[in-house]
Amino acid sequence: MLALSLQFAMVCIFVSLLLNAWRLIIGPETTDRILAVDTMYVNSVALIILFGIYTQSDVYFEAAALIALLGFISTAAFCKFLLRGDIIE
Amino acid sequence: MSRLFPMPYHSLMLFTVWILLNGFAAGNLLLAVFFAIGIPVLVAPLCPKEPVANQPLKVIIYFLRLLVDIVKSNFDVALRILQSNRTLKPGMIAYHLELQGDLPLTILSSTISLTPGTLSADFSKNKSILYVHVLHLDDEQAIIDNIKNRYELPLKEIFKC
Amino acid sequence: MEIWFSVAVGVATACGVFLMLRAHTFTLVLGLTLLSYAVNLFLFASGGLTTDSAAILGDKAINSDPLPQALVLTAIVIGFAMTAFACIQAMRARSESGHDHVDGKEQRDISTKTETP
Amino acid sequence: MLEIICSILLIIGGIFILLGSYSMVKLPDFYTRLHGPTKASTLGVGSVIIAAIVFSASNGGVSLKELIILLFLFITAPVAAHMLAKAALHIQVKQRKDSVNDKLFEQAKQQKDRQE
Amino acid sequence: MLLDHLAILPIITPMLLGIVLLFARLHENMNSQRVIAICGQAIGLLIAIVLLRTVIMQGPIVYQLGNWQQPYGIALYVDQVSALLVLLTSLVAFCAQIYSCAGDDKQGIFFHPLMMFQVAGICGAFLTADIFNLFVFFEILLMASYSLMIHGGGKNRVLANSHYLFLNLLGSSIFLIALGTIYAAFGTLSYADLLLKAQNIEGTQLLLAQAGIFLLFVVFALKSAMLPLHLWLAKTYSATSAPVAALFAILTKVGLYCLWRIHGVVFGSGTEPLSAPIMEWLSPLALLTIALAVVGILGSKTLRQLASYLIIASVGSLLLIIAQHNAQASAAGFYYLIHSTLAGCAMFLFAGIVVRLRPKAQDRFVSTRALPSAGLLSFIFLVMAIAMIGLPPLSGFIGKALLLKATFGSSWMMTSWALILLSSLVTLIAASRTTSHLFWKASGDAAETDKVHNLELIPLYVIAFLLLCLVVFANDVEGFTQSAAQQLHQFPLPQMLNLKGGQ
Amino acid sequence: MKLFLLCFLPIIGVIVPILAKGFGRSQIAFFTALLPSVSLALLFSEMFAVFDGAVISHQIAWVSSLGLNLSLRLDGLAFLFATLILGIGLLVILYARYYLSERDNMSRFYSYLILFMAAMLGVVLSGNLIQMWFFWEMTSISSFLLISFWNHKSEARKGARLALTVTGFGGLCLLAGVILIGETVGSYELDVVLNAGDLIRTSSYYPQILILVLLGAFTKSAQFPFHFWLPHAMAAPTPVSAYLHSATMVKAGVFLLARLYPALSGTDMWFVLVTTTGLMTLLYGAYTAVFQHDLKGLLAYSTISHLGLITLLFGLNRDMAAVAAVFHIINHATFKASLFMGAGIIDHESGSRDMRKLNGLYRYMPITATLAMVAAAAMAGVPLLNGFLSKEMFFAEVLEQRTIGAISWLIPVLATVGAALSVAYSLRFIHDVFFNGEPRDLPKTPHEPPRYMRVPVEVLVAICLLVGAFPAFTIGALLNSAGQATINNAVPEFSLAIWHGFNIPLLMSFIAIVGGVLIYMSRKHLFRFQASFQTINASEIFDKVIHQIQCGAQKVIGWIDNGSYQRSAFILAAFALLMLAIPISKISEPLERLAHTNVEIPVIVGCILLILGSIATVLVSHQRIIALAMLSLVGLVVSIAFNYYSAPDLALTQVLVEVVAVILLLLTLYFFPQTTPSSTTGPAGFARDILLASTIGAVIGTVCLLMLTYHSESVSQFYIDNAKTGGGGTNVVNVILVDFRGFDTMGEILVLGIAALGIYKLIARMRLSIRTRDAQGRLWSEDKHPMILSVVSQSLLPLALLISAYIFLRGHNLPGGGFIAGLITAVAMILQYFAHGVSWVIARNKIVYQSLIVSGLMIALLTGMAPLFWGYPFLTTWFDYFTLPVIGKFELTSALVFDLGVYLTVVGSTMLILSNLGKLTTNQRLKVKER
Ligand code: NA
Ligand code: NA
Repeated sequence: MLALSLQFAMVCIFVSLLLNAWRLIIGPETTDRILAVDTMYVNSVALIILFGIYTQSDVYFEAAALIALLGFISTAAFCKFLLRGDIIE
Repeated sequence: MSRLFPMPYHSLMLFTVWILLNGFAAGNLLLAVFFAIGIPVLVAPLCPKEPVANQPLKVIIYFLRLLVDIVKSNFDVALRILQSNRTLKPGMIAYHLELQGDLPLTILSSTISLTPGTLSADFSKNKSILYVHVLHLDDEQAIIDNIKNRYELPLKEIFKC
Repeated sequence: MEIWFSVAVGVATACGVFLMLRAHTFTLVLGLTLLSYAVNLFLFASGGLTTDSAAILGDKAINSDPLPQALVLTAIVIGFAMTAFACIQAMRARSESGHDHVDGKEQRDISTKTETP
Repeated sequence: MLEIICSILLIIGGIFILLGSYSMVKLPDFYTRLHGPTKASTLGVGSVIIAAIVFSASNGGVSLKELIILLFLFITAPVAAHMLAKAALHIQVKQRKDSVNDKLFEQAKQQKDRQE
Repeated sequence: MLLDHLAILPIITPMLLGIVLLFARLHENMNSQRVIAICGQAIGLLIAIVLLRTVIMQGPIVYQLGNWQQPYGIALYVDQVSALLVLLTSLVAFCAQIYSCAGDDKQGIFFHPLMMFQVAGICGAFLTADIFNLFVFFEILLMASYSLMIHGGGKNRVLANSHYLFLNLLGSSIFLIALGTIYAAFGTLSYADLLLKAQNIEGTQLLLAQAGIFLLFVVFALKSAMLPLHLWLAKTYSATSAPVAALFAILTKVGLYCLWRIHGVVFGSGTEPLSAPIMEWLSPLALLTIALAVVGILGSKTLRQLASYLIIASVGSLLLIIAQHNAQASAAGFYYLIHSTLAGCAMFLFAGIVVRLRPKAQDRFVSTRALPSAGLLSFIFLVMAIAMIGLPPLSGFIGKALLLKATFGSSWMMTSWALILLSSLVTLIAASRTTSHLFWKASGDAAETDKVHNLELIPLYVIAFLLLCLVVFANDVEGFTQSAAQQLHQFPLPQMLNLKGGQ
Repeated sequence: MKLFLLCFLPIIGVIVPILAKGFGRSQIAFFTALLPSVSLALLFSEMFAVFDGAVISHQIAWVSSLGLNLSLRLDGLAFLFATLILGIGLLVILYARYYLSERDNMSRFYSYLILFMAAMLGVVLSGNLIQMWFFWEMTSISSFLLISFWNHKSEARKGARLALTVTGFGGLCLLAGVILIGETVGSYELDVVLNAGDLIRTSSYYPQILILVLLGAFTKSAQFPFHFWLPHAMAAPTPVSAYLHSATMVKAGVFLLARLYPALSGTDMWFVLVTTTGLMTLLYGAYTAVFQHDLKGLLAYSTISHLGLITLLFGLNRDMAAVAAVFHIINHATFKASLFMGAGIIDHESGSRDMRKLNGLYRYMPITATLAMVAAAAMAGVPLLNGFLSKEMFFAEVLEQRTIGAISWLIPVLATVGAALSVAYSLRFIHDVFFNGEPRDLPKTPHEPPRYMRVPVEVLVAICLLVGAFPAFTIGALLNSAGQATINNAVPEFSLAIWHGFNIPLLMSFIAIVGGVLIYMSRKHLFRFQASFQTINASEIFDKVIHQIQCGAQKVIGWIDNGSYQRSAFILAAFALLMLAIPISKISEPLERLAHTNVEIPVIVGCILLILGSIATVLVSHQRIIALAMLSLVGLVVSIAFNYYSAPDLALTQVLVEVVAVILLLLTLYFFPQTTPSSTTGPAGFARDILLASTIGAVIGTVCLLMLTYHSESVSQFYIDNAKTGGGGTNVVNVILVDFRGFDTMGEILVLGIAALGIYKLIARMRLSIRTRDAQGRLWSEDKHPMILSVVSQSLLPLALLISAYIFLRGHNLPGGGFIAGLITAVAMILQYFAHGVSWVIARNKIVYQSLIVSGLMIALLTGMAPLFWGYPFLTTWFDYFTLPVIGKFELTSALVFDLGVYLTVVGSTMLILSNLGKLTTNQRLKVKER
């Protein structure tokens, strides 16, 4: 039961990741690609948590936490680049 | 007092986060307190004084409401997405703000963005208008009222501005 | 499964090397980054691939090899330092020569004319 | 019991994450696509995290530390979305022809203080 | 108390001093920096001498870092060879440091600390007995060299550095891949353990091992500027500032040392050595390298380019020695190595003076107005040229003769001799041309404005003196290199592996 | 001992003139002459011993492994040469005193001269072949210095370079030959070598040895076709010509022939090579000499021809011939030196050396003229003069040889022709200069030289006369011992009488003299005939050739090293591929069987993503910003992969490095074109690179697969076993980093620190234009710091710090550690920078990142050094467990301090890099005091 749903969730996430990659590659806008990467970050957070459940260990927790906390920075940096060119001014 | 706790809410957050991370033990409590006090003092110069929200109850209510809305709107947006794109009526609305102050505005815009279906796109220069992109815009006024009543006014009360 | 991993590493390496063979500094930096990803994976693989046995002493038995992990960590750090330096070097070269061709295009034999500041 | 809740939460989470990404492929223009990930980040990841908590409760020691991830996401995700929207407006990413209040996009780009 | 830790001192002393030199107050004040730097190098020299002496007296030292026993921890292994190279490094660094104080160090920031770190890196590479640690020290010395390379700025330096940097980055990646393969094959990183495990392997392990070893060969070939991987050297060395180039004179020797130690001994011993297939390539490659150097020496347009190709020539000769793969040849090689390193260092320093004195023409072989104190300079140049060509009375001729003897009766003997002598001849031609262009043929008298700085000359005198000593005490030096070669070719496995760590 | 004094006094003498600089010219000359005179005295004190055939030798071991000893050996031959060198040397010193003008730097000249003298002595007294070569090369160097003494003159420079190149070439050949001899014989000691003649002649290396040694000798002695440097060496001051280029240095070659005569001679090869060379040189030199207009030119070519004669004699493989050769060496030295000095006097006093201007000088300088005429007569081989005797012997010997059978008569005939020619040019020297009408437009009116300038000439001429008149009495003993030493055997019976009765040699002499006179009579026609050939100037040709070679070399070098990075990179990659190909090609079993077959969806998805990402990065690499997006996908996948394969520490590090890298690359990209221009490499190059890259990829993939399917037992189990007990931590990876292999980490943070410094250095001089519009020409948005970003980043900072503290503290036991913590802090700080701007942060943040780095490195290093004071090795760690009332049990470990150092360094470096990079566009931009 649990294992099944776990695998279902995982498959969902894998499919999502592939969909994101698809969007990343076809674009068309630069923002589309950035959005795709950002989404992949979020999805990977979920994925890592699922690993945690799957392996019944919490050594993976920090990775998820860090991605959640700092993953957006690269997205923000990309956007800042588009907005101002110079991201630190 | 304010030198010891330049950012009381942060201190609280830090304390809880530390406890959550390390579990509840004597040593951890000590460390938690240490960090809860130390870090804000350390970063105080980088963080200007934050407007104090002095109705903790309202804060909690607001937060719960947000959660409920998120769940609710998640479902109907989900349905919306499963329909064909043709039925979709995306659009932009200009939301006239009464709220002021960076933190409250940030919270508002984050709230709007967090609830599926709406997305705070940009502020006007003097922060009098918040441009909001809506996934399915059939009744503009309804959305505006919704935002005003459910989020903006409560925030005004919380932050007294 | 190893075959998939190997193919991935191989492709990443190929792409990285290809970019490292280009002529524009920024592309080279891209290539360098990509290549170091591939290399780190390769070095990591030298200890074998094991799932669900992090090298943390605890209830679980460890059958993963911690040494390559430590090596890769060092490699990542050094790689980061190198990438950073390469970036700035590229910028400096551009600021000196006016364009981002790695040879500084028109100028060929460096040793013949060296100006000191 | 807990297992069942956990499983349900996992399934919901999975579905919503998938929906988020699916919408990102499906929806017509960038601004609408931008709505997609919010689901992933909110309900999707949210329920997965709660599932994790429930699960940890199901084998004894309940640890709430996964909540921290949720907290982080809730703080950062909107910013990312906001910045993306801002950037898109700035580089004049085309909205769908039949978008409502078409001209507002232009105004938003210029951060007009009053709407004509 | 420090004497027990002699082995580590050549590495941590410069590190420490480099860090000290970075303290804000210090690195404001140039004079104190110079004092510390020079004293530091002097101390380094002292340590190196003591280390060498100790090794000669008491035999090789194995220093187990962190008190972890081999092969689990990292160990330093100091035998006469590594001690000798450390001493050479300190010598060259000392000279370069003194020279730099004539003004080169003011042309940019962090010069002295970077020199220190460079030295630390080089010494580390010579002393370590752990192949991954070797990588780390390579990176240290490379990082320092990238930073020193652009010292003083200027378009050509920066562009040359791009070339040098990206090439070596590629090299570092190859190094890592090699290390991964080697670890996969042997499951260990310590020289001693590798040597032990390399004795009897077959099948997949053999393939992996050789893949790794051959890749490693590429890395060292790049570092030592072996043909066809020499292209970076002339460009880099002739673009950078004199003291840096002088210090770089030892840099190529790092690659050579690694070939000597790792491919020659660690993977080069036993009935059928793992590195054998590569070592067969070494002789022709070495000869090609010399041949190219010959062309380069003839074709070089500037003094620094000439010096660079002389370096390449010496690299070729040493590769030829390494290829002989026996103690007798190695002994000759070490003598030649000492000589060529010092001479090369001197050449670059001298070129620096010329460049400074001829702001326009620099060191191009065109006659300009007479140099200030041309007599002295031409005399110094003559001395160095004599050393470089391999004419008496300086050590060059002994090195040459030893090279010839070492290659006597080897396959490729005739080619080797022809090329070695040819390189001398073209050096002679180039040198005489240089003398006549730079010092004799002059249009107009010298400008009174700038004159030769004493700090620039001292290192040259020191080196000239040393080269003379190499001749006078040739027998002792030879005796030393003999025993060093013996030590190199018999790696004391038991001594390393049977040491117990404290933990 | 005496020998050493004899040899080394002149060496010391080199500095005497320099010390005597202050004194007057005569004093300098006097002081210079002192030591050589002492040597000469010492030499003569050994005379009788030597004449009795004793060989005085003395050795000191020097470089045993090289077989090089300080070994001196005085026998007849050496004695003869030593006498010439010292004797004529002293005369030249005296002569030069008057020859050099006030403008010339006399002490420099003298020290060069003495240097040469010492070197030459060394050559002749050497008892060890390598030592002989040592001094041999010294003579080349000193002659280079002497020829170029007037280096402001172009011909002096050219002549010097020419001489050095030719003789240097010979010297190198000689070295090779000598070493071959040594390796064949097993010793370089002359005594051994001279008695090992048969061994050498039979060894397989004999041809090489002979050719190499002869090359050495012939180049030095200006034998055809290596003669061409000698005439140009005449650019040297005349004393030098007299000393080096007639009496001594050019004799070094024939000395070598004499010295190694016992070891090498006696084979047909020797006969053919040496005789032919000698004969050709004899004829060529004599013929050319006739047509010289320059006095010194004439003498130079005559020297060449006489050297040819001597060589020819050695070539005949007859002991008596060798003796004759030695005899002629003596004679030639005396008369030729005096002739040169005479020529010098004429030049000095009349200001010209052109025989077309010089006429009838007899009336102006009768004494000098007489002396010169006597010497010239000796050169021509007129009876009652020494030249005549050796000439007679020469004729006798060429008549005796029979080696080439039927055509043996050829040699005597040609010899006679040569003799006739020498008579002709001698006659010309006398008649053309001292008689033959009046001098034509000379710079000054000629007159006798100062008294003492003539003395050396007088002495030498006297010798000519004495030897000519009383040969047996004057020269017999010397010649005997020298000849004995040369042939290493008892000298065959010979008589040094002036009159042997009417015989063929006498006839030949007669023919020669008559022929010579006839030739001189008919010079008008001959000159016209000769004028029909254009004269070739060796030094110009040499210059041209050298120049051609250099241009060629430059072309080749330019072609090989065209300064293109792409070429170097390609070669490197190709070389690496080649190296890998060797073992990989040996893989026997098909790879499919190597691969395990279980299917894991995560891995497949991950690999697909990785492959997509990599390929996409390449495909869009020209649109740089998009390429960055692709790259960050790859980075994400890699970090997830690390997580999946149970390496949490790596995953954390990777994520953070990824973020920093993206920021870094974006900062960089701002200053770069947004798109890569269409590459300079054509489609061919493109295809080539693709091929190479993909092959490398394939090979690396294969190796990777090999690694994954092969498992060697590794040292790792030790770490797992000892992490807790020995390292005091449960996170094995971290324990390895800070303890087992802490030295790597030490180095790694040093690299980071150096990188930061280097980058600072790079930025310090950087001048870059700031773009006001983006690639599509849009103005930048006015909203510098989006409000939401600023607010959120502020509230994130404390959280991030908390997390990094958390990660740092647990690092030793759970995933984390100083490096990761440092990166978290740094990233959070950077976030402040780009949320609020540089000036905002700088105004509020007083941390000096450089000092962070310094303190970090310092802490790490000192933690490593601390154990030294307890006698433990560098980086030995310490840890212990404590219990406190409230807190409970906790651990303290030195590794944590080390990790703190790592933390600080990482924060410092990252911030130093990124903040300065950010500053570039602001008014905060870094300005470095140019000291
Ligand atoms: Na949203
Ligand atoms: Na929303």
